[in-house]
Amino acid sequence: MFEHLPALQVVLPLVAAPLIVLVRSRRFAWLATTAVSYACLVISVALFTRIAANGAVSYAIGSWPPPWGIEYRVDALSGFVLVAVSLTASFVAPYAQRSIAVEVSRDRHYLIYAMYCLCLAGLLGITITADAFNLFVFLEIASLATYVLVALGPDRRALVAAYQYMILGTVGATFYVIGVALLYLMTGTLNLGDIAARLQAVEDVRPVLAALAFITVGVGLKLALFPLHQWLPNAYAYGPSMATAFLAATATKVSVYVLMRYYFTVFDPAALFEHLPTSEVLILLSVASMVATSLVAVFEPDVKRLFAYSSVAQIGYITLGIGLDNQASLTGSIVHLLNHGVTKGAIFLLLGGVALRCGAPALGVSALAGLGRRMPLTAVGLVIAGLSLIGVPGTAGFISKWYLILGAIERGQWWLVAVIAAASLLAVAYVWRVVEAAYLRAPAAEEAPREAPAGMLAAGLAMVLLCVYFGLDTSFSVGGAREAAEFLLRGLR
Amino acid sequence: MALTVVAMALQRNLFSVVVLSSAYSLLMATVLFALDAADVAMTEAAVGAGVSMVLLLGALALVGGGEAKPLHRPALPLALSVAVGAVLAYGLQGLPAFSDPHAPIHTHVAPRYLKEGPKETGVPNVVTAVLASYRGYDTLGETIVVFTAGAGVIALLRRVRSRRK
Amino acid sequence: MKSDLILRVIAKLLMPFTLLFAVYVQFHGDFGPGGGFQAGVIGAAAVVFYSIIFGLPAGRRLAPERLVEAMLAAGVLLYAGVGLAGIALGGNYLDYFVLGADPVAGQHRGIFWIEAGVALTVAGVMLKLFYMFAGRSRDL
Amino acid sequence: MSAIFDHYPYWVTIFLMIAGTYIVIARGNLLKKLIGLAVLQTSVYLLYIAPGKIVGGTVPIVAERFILYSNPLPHVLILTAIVVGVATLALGLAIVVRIREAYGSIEEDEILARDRADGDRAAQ
Repeated sequence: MFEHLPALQVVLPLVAAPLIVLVRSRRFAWLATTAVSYACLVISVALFTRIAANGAVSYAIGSWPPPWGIEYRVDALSGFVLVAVSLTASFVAPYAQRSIAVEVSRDRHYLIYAMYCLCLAGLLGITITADAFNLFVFLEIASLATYVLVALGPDRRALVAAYQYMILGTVGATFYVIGVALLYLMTGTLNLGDIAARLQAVEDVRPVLAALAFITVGVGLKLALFPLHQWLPNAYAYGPSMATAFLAATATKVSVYVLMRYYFTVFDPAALFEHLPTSEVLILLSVASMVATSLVAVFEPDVKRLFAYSSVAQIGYITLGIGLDNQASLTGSIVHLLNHGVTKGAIFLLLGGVALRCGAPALGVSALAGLGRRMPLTAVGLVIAGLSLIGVPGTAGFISKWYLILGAIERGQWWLVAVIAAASLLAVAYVWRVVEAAYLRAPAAEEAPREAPAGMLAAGLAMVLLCVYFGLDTSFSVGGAREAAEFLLRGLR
Repeated sequence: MALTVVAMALQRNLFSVVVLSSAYSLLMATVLFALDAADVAMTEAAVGAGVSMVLLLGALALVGGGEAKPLHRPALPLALSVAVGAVLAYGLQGLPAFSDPHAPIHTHVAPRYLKEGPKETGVPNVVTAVLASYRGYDTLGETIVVFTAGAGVIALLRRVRSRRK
Repeated sequence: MKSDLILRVIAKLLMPFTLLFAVYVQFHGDFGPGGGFQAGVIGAAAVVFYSIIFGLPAGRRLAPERLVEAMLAAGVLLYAGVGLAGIALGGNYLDYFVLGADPVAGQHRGIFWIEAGVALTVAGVMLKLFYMFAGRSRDL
Repeated sequence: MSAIFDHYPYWVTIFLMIAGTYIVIARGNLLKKLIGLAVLQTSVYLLYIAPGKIVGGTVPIVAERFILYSNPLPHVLILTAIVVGVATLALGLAIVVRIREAYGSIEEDEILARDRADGDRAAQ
């Protein structure tokens, strides 16, 4: 059974979705979703420990040897991302039950669970596959499911948000396919490892450069790389809470993973970073994103949009680490995939509870007034997650920023240290607005304290605890990320 | 085919655009068949001219096939799309020439499908053999995509009873 | 269009042939162009054609919504199930070699069933899409 | 000169891609944007299929009479791409229909104006 884990990792949620549609029962749908999410977590942890001991695992689907068949491959990096994705899923699934009950009409419940399973399967499939075209297919599964999830949000603006997301997402996916076409025409293969090996023999680099451009822009659209982030704030702000939390914690992160995978294991990283201005472009875009979108967040009236803009800024940190291209910075990037996912997941899970109690789909900062008294536990959770967002020592956010700063110093880029500090100050500014509203402003109407429903609150607070845990015990997070960074840098050099 | 697309871009009556897009699909199918892609041509004809057309007309009936508004500033989008095209043109310059039998795609991976495919799978239509067996997992993904779209449309368009009350 | 006698007769006559053509495309996929996807589209087209001529309620009686929804899930399950059968019989996921007495027979069996799954899902989705878009216009 | 003729199918691809991207970006009508998206997706078909053709080759259905076949792999990939394209179109149309019901319009600028009006009302 053990050798089939890579296939089961993706197939389990994939099979759960049609089962849910077949049975059509809300209760079954929730049970199946939760069971599958936990099973995925167990499988990913099992795979992770196995590759830590024995090295990368390869799985030939249909028993056709790659490159003729499709290969699944779990290595230090994809194993780490698998754990990060299924970890979030295992918190969101139990949370979903109450959250969906309020936000979505009853006869659509089973469908939203099916979409969630498909989205999870798609993201895991993107991560684990070693085939360029298979990656596109799973990208589309995840994306289509995401569009539906966002469109089912409680506000009518969710529809427009989903539409815009869909247009840009499909353009991104099409660009990705064009990039893959160019690579395929030059190498004759679709297996990522095989492409990498055969690219070295390619003489005419023009198609490869164009492929690089198309894949970067295509994946950049998906991961909301500044300035391609316009779809993100609305999609996050108007989708259902559980969808927002799940997407914020996983979807963009998986796209960043795809970018890393192409940069370091498919294209020749030596040429990429030494002969091309990749580093400079990535660093400039990241800095622009960190400063500009943080500034927008400081003045944004809607809380969910505020944190959505902050997500774009945080993605800037991750791409900055890729641009710096050294051991410390990549460790920071990869660990930030996990840490920021946990932090943002916690924030959006808690905000879902607040939105539920406030009864309004759009959540202005003023709606948080007196939250410290009305929902004391939620407010404390938000503050701790906020501290992690800023990067205060003792929280997960600090760890990733620490490694990024080390990476910047190693490259001798002192000005980047200043930029990271400045962006963190901006984070202080926007998190402070939430804190100020929650503790220093009186609530609009005096009412008895009333927390979010137990299931939602517990999931949110558990994720907050995880933020603190990853800030204190870094053996898994930094340990895994360091392995992954070493793997990337070893790549082709 | 190019003319049809230009007409589609310029035409503002939505109904004409839908009909033009269907004609475009049929032309595309013809070109694909000329390029030996029989399966693809058949699918493109069925999907592009058939399914898409029905879907578009159905949606058009629901949203009203009025005139689309004229453009305000066509210069910037045009520049952007031409820039994208230029990148592609740059990349395509380095590709092997049309119908070059020594191009990598003809010498790597594919020969095994053509040589061994019928023996290994017992299916003489190599496209089917690759689709269903060698890359069967892609086809599973494709089926799931169709399923996702179907379930998604149900979720979006199902009439909500509670809302009416 | 419900009242047009010629249309009604032709529609009734064409139905079995369209469905037969769908079956032909399904099983001839091994030798000529075609396969599960195309067969599913053609099969669905037959029912769509029928509903256009005889009205949506008649079409819904022919292929009830519940059945159609079950079809789209069942097809995917069939496909994924073939894959799991591969694991159960000692191969990898989607391994057809282990499905039959000798590898080629196994391949045949595997391809047959997954094509059936594809056709089922595609026909289900296409019909469902038609019902959804056509059914909605009535109450607007 | 030969550079142009050797790559003739590619020029068609480039033209279709420019046209598709242009329709998507420039047109404000939601339905028309979707059609533009479809054109953009079809432009990819030629990019894959055309290089797979070998002059003198035939449809990749193996029979005794033929020895030269066109490459089957791109055909398989594009079959998948076509299906993905129509799935996206169906979903997009469903969203457009819902938008039309919620806003009474499918012009991008009108919808955004209505949202802005809502926001102003909420702020007051």
